[in-house]
Amino acid sequence: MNEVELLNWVRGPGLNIAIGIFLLGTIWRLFEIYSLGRKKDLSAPRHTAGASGWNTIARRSLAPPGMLKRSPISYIGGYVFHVGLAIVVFLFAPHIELIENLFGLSWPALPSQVVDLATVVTLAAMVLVLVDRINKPVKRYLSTVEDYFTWAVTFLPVLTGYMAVKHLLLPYTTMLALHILSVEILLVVLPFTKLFHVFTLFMSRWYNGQANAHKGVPV
Amino acid sequence: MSRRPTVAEQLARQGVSRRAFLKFCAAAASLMALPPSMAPAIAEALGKLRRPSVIWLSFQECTGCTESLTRSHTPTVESLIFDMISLDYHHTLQAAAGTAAEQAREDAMKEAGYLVLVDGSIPTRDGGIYSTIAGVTNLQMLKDALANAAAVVSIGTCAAYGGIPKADPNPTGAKSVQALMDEGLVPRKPVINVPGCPPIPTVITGVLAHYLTFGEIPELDSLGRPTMFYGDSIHDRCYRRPFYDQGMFAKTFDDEGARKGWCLFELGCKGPTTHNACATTKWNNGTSFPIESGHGCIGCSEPDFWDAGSFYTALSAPADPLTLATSATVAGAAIGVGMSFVNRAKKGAAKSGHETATLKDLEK
Amino acid sequence: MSGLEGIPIHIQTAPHAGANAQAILAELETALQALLDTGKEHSIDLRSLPLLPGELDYLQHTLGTGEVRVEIDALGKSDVRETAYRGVWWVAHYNTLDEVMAEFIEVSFCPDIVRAQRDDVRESLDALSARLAGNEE
Amino acid sequence: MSASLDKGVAVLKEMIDAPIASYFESCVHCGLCAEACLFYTETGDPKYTPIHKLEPLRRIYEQEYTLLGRLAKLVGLSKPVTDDELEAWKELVYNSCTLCARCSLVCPVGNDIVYMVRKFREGMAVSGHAPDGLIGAVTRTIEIGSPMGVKLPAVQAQMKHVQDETGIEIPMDKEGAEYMVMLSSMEIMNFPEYLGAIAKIMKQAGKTWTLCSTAFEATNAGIQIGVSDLAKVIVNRIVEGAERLKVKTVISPECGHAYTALRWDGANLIGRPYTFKVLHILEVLDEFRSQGLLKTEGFETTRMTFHDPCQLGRRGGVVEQPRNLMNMVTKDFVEMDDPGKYNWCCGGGGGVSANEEAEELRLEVFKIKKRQLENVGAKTMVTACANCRIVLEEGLEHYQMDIPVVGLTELIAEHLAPDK
Repeated sequence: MNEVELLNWVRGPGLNIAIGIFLLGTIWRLFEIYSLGRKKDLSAPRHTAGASGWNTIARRSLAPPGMLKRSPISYIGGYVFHVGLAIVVFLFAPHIELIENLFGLSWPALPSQVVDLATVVTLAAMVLVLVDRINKPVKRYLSTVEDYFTWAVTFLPVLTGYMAVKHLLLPYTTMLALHILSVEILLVVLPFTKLFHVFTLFMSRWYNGQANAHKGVPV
Repeated sequence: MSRRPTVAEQLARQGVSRRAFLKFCAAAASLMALPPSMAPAIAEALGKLRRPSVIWLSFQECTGCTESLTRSHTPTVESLIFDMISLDYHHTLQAAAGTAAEQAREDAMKEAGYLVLVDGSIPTRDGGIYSTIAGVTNLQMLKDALANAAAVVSIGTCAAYGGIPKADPNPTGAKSVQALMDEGLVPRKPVINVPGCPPIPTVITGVLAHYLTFGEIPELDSLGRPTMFYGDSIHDRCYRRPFYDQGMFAKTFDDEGARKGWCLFELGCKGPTTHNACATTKWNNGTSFPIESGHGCIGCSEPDFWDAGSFYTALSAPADPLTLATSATVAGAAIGVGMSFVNRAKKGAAKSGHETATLKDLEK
Repeated sequence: MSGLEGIPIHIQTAPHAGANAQAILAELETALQALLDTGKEHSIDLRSLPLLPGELDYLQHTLGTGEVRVEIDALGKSDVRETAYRGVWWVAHYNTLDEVMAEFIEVSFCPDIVRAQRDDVRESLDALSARLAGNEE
Repeated sequence: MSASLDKGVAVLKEMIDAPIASYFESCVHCGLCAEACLFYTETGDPKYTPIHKLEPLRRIYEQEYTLLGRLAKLVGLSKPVTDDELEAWKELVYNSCTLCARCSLVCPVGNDIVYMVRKFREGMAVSGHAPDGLIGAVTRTIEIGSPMGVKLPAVQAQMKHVQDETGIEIPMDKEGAEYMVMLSSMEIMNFPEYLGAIAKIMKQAGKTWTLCSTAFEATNAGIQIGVSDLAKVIVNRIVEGAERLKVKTVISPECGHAYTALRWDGANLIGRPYTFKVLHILEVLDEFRSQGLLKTEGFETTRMTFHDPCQLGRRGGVVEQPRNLMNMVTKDFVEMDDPGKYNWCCGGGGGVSANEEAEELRLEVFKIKKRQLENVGAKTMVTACANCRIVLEEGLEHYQMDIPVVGLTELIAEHLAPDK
């Protein structure tokens, strides 16, 4: 298979399959997880301002007091790479073009220099959190093969995308194909790994927030 | 059959001088995309070449390939070579018609070692009845013709890869010559693909000239195309490539960039993924090629080009990635709902089977 | 074809216009050196190069016109012109309809095509001899 | 004796619900929960990372309720949970978790980790992997009526003692009283001042109240060991007592988990809402204060700080009330770092104080409390949980810190303005 066939495959059948598996997996997993249900809380609720599932969804995006100091790399690295990913994925002109192509939605892009910078910073932050995962005893202790694998499948699309845009190492066609391929791998594994937290974290925060809001505690 | 004369003998018989022959060989080398230093080798090869027999079969096609060839601007080198070969059967071009024409085809097939040229794809659905000549299906005709053939040249994207007839939804079950061989529906013979919709006329004749001159299959790429014409991508040889490398793109067909002749990548040019000689050989007597006229390459010499998404969508944008979306969603929901029933049953069973824990249950 | 020429086409050259032409000139330099050193002839097929619009004209203009011009009439016309750089020849082969069918730049003391070919000379000799013999009869 | 792995797994299959599934799916192994857990921060041992304490539960969830997990189990990629494994996890689930829920407060993906530990204990207990100390406590509660083996005569003796001392009659089984006061056996045995304080405060507020002869013990070892069926038996005594005496409000004593058991878990254990209200004594006192029914005089001048019991503050929502009450009677009230819902546990909640195996570790992780105290330089510690109080006293003694620990209710009672 030459690079053109690869590109044609990844942007044709490959993407189709990847999006198909992604949708299939996501819907299946969401049903599987949330159909387990939960019991109604029969105790008398206590109402406190600022305590609700929705509040917790928002509040958990911020570091609780003292935590930033205890684990600065987790927070700063985490923020930078998540925000960076969002910028790179949603504010890079060709990606917006792709989204418009798919769903007809469009919004203004950031200048490519800004996206370039965001990409480099994101890559750096991801390397940092990886180093932290290897260095920090707790993280190393908790880490499984899956943790390193999911790191890699998240890192590669950013890296190959940057290399394609900057014409590094391989010709554009090949890099573009590898970039799309890496995104497809990400899409395929997302519903079946911890990457699924992109969906479940909102419900997790809501459950926690809601259960504690019942007791009048804004968590 | 009587011994066919060699090309050199034939030229000499026509009173053509060695100088003219040398000129002819130089032009032929250029035509075959060989270096000029190959001219003597061509001369030597042609000196030994005997007129081979050729059968041209037109199947499910639009006659564009034949048009391309016959309207070509250089009725000289190619025609000279064609004069040298015996085009025993060409359904569209030959003067003979009906039974006489079919007779000519059958006669030509009596002596093994002829070359078969095919343009058009071959319908296979319902026994191949969607295209017949003189009551014979294309499939049957190809099968017969290939029996004693030395090789086959698939001219045009239809014959090479199925082309537009094979495009979704492919109502006639159209297939390429190579695909039929791979499926064992016709005898396997060496195949040279000369794709394009249509192919560049000089490429058609160049490939034929090469085969006829040297009597062998030229070097082919993974898609069966002669690398001498299809070795480079349009993008690699495009005169607008410097604009691409500098990120200067036309965004619409009438903007500043389009007027200044900037790269058409974002307007859907398939040059980076298309292999053909358009950027060097060009069309209409070397006048220009589509990109030079301000339109992106549509990738017509690549398999399934018709189904590879809009001609006007940039290569970086996907073709049609949501075709599986609905069925995937339904399948996902089916698995999910299935699991939720199974899980609820399991949890329900655990609940109904619950034995109230007592103090005894705390120790083994 | 003449209809096409009626359309005014404004050609915007690419950022590196003339890069191909420059490369060809460099190739010619090397070839001339080789011709002097070893007598090796060289030929460039202009149809096989992805020349930018205008580059052919640029090349022609740069090479200029020399002293020799030979017109050959064999299966159509051939035009052999020495450029201002002696030993560099511009060779165009036309068909019987006067369309260019191949175009080369050759580096040689004299292009092969101009020279009479040995076989032809032999045939000419035979023919001439035969003619003389016939006259004697 | 009939504990078995099968029973444990069966119970866990009942327990696993959508929140637990969602929590496990959300975990990204960031390790931040460890930074919130005193067992990790004070020992530096990564095995005390809260989410790690749930590893067997996670596997059971995956193997029972996810398609891929079931397939993995089928082909042997995912090993079934064994008795040996659960035994190994006993230390993590019981000895090194006080159910303090600080981890649930910091998890960036929002996992309520303690909710899961509580559920996991259900399976651990009936598969025979609960610590002996807790088994003893729950056995005594079920068989005798109290985890410390306190019986009604002991309470009656205590009542008599308080009546003699204060001259206030302690009502028992008085139908139609507004409040039914609960005690913890810790208070009956170690802090008799509590009952006297209640008597004085109720008298001043002019409220009717009563003790209940069939339900005086508020603690619920069933909750701590994690057996809902036993917890239900214990909570039912209180519900029956309160409904028999037709009281409006049941007052949970100064005990964190008793409050959780009575206030939040009870209705869910018996499967119906209560017909009465449940308030913590501090909530009652603060109510009295705001209604002008609680009058105090004089102030403590030593520097005092308040230790929030986890189940009262972070898991109970009673955070403002103790501050209001502290300010009524102290001049130099200082907050430790991370007060209120962020408070660090004393190290003995969730049954840890009843578990001898955990004692050494409990004293080690007390360092966090020691540091907090030293940072604010408090001379007296106030709290509102008899268990916290005992654990704090032991910890302070262990580290040779001469800081008295008092209950907030008693502190208020000491400052009650005399009757006019």
